[in-house]
Amino acid sequence: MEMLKISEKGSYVLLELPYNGKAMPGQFFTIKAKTGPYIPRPFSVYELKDGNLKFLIKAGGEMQQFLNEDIIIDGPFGNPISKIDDVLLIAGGVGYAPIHFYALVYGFKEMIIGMPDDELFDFVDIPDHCVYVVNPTTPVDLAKLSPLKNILVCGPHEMIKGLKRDLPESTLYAIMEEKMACARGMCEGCAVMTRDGVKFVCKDGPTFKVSEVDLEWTYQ
Amino acid sequence: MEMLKISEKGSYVLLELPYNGKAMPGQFFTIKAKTGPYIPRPFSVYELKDGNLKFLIKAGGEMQQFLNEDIIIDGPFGNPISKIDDVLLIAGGVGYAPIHFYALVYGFKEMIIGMPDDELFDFVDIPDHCVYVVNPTTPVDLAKLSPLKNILVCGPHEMIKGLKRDLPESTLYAIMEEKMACARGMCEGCAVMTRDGVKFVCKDGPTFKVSEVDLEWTYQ
Amino acid sequence: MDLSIEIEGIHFKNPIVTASGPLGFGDELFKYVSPGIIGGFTSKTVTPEPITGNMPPRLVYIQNGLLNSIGLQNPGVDLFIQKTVPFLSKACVRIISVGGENPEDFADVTRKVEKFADMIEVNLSCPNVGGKVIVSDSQLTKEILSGCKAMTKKPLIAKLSLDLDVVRQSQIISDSGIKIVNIGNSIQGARFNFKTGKPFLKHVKGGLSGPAFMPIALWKVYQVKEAFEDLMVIGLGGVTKAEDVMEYAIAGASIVEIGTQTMIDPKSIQKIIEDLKNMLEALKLDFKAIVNVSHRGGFR
Amino acid sequence: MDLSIEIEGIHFKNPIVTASGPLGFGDELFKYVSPGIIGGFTSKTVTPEPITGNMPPRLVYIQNGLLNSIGLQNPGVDLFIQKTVPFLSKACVRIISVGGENPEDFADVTRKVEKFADMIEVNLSCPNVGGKVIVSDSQLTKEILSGCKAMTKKPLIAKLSLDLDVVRQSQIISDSGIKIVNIGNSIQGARFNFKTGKPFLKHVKGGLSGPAFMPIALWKVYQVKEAFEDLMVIGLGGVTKAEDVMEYAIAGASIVEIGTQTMIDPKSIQKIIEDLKNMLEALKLDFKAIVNVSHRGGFR
Ligand SMILES: Cc1cc2nc3c(=O)[nH]c(=O)nc-3n(C[C@H](O)[C@H](O)[C@H](O)COP(=O)(O)OP(=O)(O)OC[C@H]3O[C@@H](n4cnc5c(N)ncnc54)[C@H](O)[C@@H]3O)c2cc1C
Ligand SMILES: Cc1cc2nc3c(=O)[nH]c(=O)nc-3n(C[C@H](O)[C@H](O)[C@H](O)COP(=O)(O)OP(=O)(O)OC[C@H]3O[C@@H](n4cnc5c(N)ncnc54)[C@H](O)[C@@H]3O)c2cc1C
Ligand SMILES: Cc1cc2nc3c(=O)[nH]c(=O)nc-3n(C[C@H](O)[C@H](O)[C@H](O)COP(=O)(O)O)c2cc1C
Ligand SMILES: Cc1cc2nc3c(=O)[nH]c(=O)nc-3n(C[C@H](O)[C@H](O)[C@H](O)COP(=O)(O)O)c2cc1C
Ligand code: FES
Ligand code: FES
Repeated sequence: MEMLKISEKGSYVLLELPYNGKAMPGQFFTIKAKTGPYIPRPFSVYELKDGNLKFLIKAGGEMQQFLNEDIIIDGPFGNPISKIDDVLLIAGGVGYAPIHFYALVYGFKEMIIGMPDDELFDFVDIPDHCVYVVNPTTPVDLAKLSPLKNILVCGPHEMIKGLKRDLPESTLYAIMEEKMACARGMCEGCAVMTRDGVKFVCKDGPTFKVSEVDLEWTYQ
Repeated sequence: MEMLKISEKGSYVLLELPYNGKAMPGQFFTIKAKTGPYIPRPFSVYELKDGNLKFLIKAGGEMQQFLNEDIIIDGPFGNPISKIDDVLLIAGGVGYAPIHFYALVYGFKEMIIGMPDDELFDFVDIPDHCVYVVNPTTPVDLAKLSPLKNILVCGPHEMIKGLKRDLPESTLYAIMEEKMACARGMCEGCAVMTRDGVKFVCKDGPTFKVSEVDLEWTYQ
Repeated sequence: MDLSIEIEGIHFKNPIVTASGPLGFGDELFKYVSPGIIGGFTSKTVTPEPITGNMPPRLVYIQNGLLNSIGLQNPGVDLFIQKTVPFLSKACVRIISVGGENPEDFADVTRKVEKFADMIEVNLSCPNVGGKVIVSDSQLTKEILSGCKAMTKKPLIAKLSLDLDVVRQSQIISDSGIKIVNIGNSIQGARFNFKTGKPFLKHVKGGLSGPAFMPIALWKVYQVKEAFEDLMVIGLGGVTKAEDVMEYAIAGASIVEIGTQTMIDPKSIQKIIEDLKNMLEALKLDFKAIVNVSHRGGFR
Repeated sequence: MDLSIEIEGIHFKNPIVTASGPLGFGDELFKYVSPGIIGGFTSKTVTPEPITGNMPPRLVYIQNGLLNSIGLQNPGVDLFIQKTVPFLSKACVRIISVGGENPEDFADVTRKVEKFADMIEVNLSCPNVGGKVIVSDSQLTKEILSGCKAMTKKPLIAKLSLDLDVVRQSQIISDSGIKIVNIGNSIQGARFNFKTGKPFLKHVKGGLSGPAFMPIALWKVYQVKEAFEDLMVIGLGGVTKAEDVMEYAIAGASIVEIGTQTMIDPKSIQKIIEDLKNMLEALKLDFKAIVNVSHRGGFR
C-alpha cells in the first residue's frame, strides 16, 4: 500500500500513501501502525497530489520501527492556513514539511530553509528560487535581509524565538508543534500560552500569530 | 524472507523461514519480531527440510499480530528426542507440530491425531496410514485399542493425564509445554514437578517420561 | 445478554464509562461517539477557581502508554456551569469529577454542580498538582468526603491512587460511609532526557496511563474486593479492548472506565461495547454474573 | 571515556550489573556472556532451606513485560555453597542475594555466604512469597538489617519494593546504617483468564518486570536521591538499551541492573555496554559525571 523513501544516511523518511480525501496546508494527520506506537504521532502534510499523501519524518524515534507495517492515519486535524500575501516562508529541519505543502498550494514570494545537514537538503524537493542555509548560519540572519514583512515559519522553538526577537516589525505566523495525544482538543496536552490564555495546537492551531504567543512559557 | 500460510478460517498459521542450521525432533525455537512481542514465544519445529524451517502456530494470541514482520528466531533449544521403537504417536491440536517433525525424521508405527476442528485437519500434512479423530471422541479412547506400548504424545495437559490414567501399562513420553521466558534454564519459569523435584521444560525437557511427572502439580 | 448494571440506585445501560480527564468535557468527544451508546461520561475534574495547568511539555510518549502532566487545567466551577453543563448529555450517566486542595474547595464545587450530575466523583489522587496526593492524608480525606456528603444526596465515588496501599485507602473511604471507589488514577512516573540531563517534565513526575499498567490496577481491584466485599469498585487503567473489560469485571469491578484508549481513538469505545456483548453472548452470561467471579472460584 | 564507578569501596569496571533472579545462578548465563565484560552479577536469592517454588503457570505474558510468580525457588544455602559458589566468577563484582522470613534466616544465610561475595543484597521485597513484603514492616526490616550487618563487613544492599513509598523505606534503611538501596523489585500485578473467570496465577498476584515499568522506577530513584543525597542508589526495572541506563544515571543511579532483558536475550547486555560507552564518548563525559546530574540542573 504505502511506500517509504529513506535518505542517504537514514536520518529522514518520506512516507507516501494513497489518500482520496482532502487536506489543506497547516493540517496534519496522526500516524501509527497496528502494532504501535500506542500513541499515534502527529505529522504535517508534506505533499498531497493526485491521491498521494506524503509525510516527511525524522528518523530515530519510536515511530520509525513501525513504518514498514501497514500504516493507519487519522485526520486531517488542525486548522488550514489561509493564503498570506507576499509571504516569506521560513523552514527549519523537518519543519520544512508544512512549508513545502504551503508553497505547493499557494506559492510564495521568498523562502529560506535552514537545514541541519546536507542529507535533508539533498533528500527533499526544493523549489528553484529560494535560499537555504546549513548550520551554523541561521535563517534568522537571512530573514533580516528580506524586505518582506509577512512571515510564515515552521521550525525549532529557538528559531521562532529568534525571529520574534530580531524582526519585531514583521507579522510573524508560526506553525507550532507540541506533543499530542488526542489531536482533537480533548486532552489539553498540546498547550501554548497566548494573550487569551492557554490554547491547544491541535484545535486552535497549529498556526498562531507569534505576537500573541508567550514563547517563554515552556520547560525545555 | 519468510512466508506465511494461513488456514481457511484464520485459526492457524504455518510460518516458513530459510534456516541453515540443524534441529532435531523435540527441539523448539523462540520467535519474535523487532517490534514485539517483548517476550519471545517458544514454538516446536513442525518441519525442517532443504533449509526450510516451518512452525505451526495457533492464531489469536499476541504473537500473531507480529507475524507479518521480519521474524527473529533463537534456538534450537531443548533436548532432542531419540528414536523410540515401535512407537505410537499421539497428537492433540497444534501439539501435532513436534509429532509431525518426529514422524518425518524417524517414522512411526501408528499415529492418532486429535483435532479440535476440521480446519486444522485440512491445513496440515498428515501421513497416509494414521487415524484421526475430531472432538468429542478423544485420542485416548483410540489409543486403548492399539497394541503398541511405547507412546509419544504432545497435546493438552488433560490428554496426557487421560493417557496416564487409562494406559497404566504403557511407556508414555510427553512433549510438555509451559510458558517460557528465558528458554535457557535460567529463570525457573517453565517448571514441572518430577520424581526428582522441579525440572524445567526448556533445559531438562521438553520430553519427559510421564510416569516420572506429577501432572497434578499445576494451577489450571 | 444483559450488559446493564445498577450502582447505588443509578442505572448504567452498560458498564463502560469514560474516565475523567483525557476526554475533557465531552464537547469534542461527542462529535465521534454518541452518548447514547456508553454507560456513562465522567467530566474532567472541576475546581473552585480556574487552573491554567502546567507548562509544556505536558506529555511524554512511552512504550505502550503515556506520561502526562496536564496539571488539572480547567475553567473553574462557575464557567464550567455556565459553558459546559448545559450540553452534558442525559443519554448516559453523568459523573462530574470534583477537585481542590481542602475540604471547603471540594464542598463548594460539589454544592454547585450536584444538581447537574447523576454521581459525583471525588478526585483524591491527582498526581500532577502540589506535593502529596490528598488520599495519603487520611484525616484530610475524611473531612473532604464528609464535606461532599453534606452537599449532596447523589452517590459519591472516591477516586484512589494506585501509588499507595489501596486497602488502607479503601478503609478510609469505607469508614466515611462512601460505597464506591474508583481504582484508580494514573500512576506516578518520570522520564529523563539523555540529551540534556534533565527530566522531561518541569515537575519531574507525571501520571502514567495506558495498557502497560493494567495488571497493576487489576491486582488492586482484586485486593479491594477481597478486603471490602461491600464496596462497589470501578476498574480503571489501560483498557483497550473488550477482553480487558472482562478481566476487570472478573477481578471485581462493577463498572469499567476507559481514558487513554478513547482519547487516541474515540470510536474504539463502540467496538469495545459490541465485542463485550458478543463475548457475554458466547458465555451465555449477563454482565452482572461475571462481576467479581474470581472471588467465587471462576466460571462453573 | 571511563565507565567505572566505585561504591562503598567496591570497584565496578562499568555500572551494568545483572539483577537477582531472572538469570539464576549464572551457570547458564555465562555460556552466552563473559563475566569479564559486565560490572557485576547478582545471584538469585538464596534462603536457609531449599524452596520448591510455586506451581505452574509461573509466567504470564503481558504487553511489553512479564508477570512472574517463581516463588523464590532455590536449593537452599548449603547446596548453593556446595554446587554454585565454586563457579562464581571473580571477573566481575559478585553480589549474593539473601532471603528468608525472619532476622535469623537472613543472618544465617549472610554468615554462610559472605566470604564468597563482594557485596550482599538483602531481598526485603519479594512479591511472590507469603503475605506482606518484609519492608512494609519497619521493625522487622531493621532487625533483619542489623542481623546481616553483624555477620559481615562486606557492603550491604537493601532491595526495596516499588509498591510502597520508597522515601519511607529509604528512611528505615538509612537509619539502619546501610548505604546502598536497590530500587527495586518487581511490581505487584495480576491478570485474569476470561475463559475461566479465574486469576492466571495460583497466588493471584505476581511480579511485573520489563520496559513498561521503567518510568515508575525512574521516578522512585529520583525521589530517593532527592531525599537522601548520601544513599547510593541502584536503578533497576525495564532497562533494554543504553539510553535507559543513561536515564537511570541522570535520575540518580550509580549502578544500573538489568534482569528481564538479559534473560530474553543474554547477548544484548554486551551491546548495551558498548552503546553506553559510545553515548558517553559523544558527550565527552565519564559515567560518574552523569550520575545524579538531574539534581544538579542537567548537562551544562
Ligand atoms: C516447548 C514449547 C513448544 C511449543 N510449540 C508450539 C507450537 O508448535 N505451536 C503452537 O501454536 N504453540 C506452541 N507452544 C505454545 C506457545 O508457545 C504459546 O501458546 C504461545 O505462548 C502463544 O503466544 P501468543 O502470543 O500467540 O499467545 P498469547 O498472547 O500468549 O495468548 C495465548 C492464548 O491465550 C488467549 N488469551 C489472552 N489473554 C487472555 C486472557 N486474559 N484470558 C484468557 N485467555 C487469554 C489468547 O486469545 C490466546 O489464545 C509451545 C510451547 C512450548 C513451551
Ligand atoms: C502538528 C505537528 C506536526 C508535526 N509534523 C512533523 C513532521 O512533518 N515531520 C516530523 O518529523 N515531525 C513532525 N512533528 C513532530 C513529531 O510529531 C514528533 O517528533 C514525533 O512525536 C516523533 O515521534 P517518534 O516516535 O518518531 O519519536 P519519539 O520516540 O517520540 O522520540 C523523539 C526523539 O526523542 C529522542 N528520544 C527518545 N527518548 C529520549 C530520551 N530519554 N532523552 C532524549 N531524547 C530521547 C529520540 O531519539 C527521537 O529523536 C510534528 C508535530 C506536531 C505537533
Ligand atoms: C491527559 C490526561 C488527563 C487526565 N486528567 C484527569 C483529571 O482531570 N482527573 C482525574 O481524576 N483523572 C485524570 N486522568 C487520569 C485518568 O482518569 C485515568 O485514571 C488514567 O488515565 C488511567 O486510565 P487509562 O489508562 O484508561 O487512561 C487523566 C489522564 C490523562 C491521560
Ligand atoms: C523470573 C524472575 C525471577 C526473579 N527472582 C528474583 C529473586 O529471586 N530475587 C530478587 O530480589 N528479585 C527477583 N526478581 C526481580 C528482578 O531482580 C528485578 O527486580 C525485576 O525483574 C525488574 O527488573 P527488570 O525489568 O530488568 O527485569 C525476579 C524477576 C524475574 C522476572
Ligand atoms: S492533543 Fe489533546 S488537546 Fe491537543
Ligand atoms: S524458560 Fe526460563 S527456565 Fe525454562
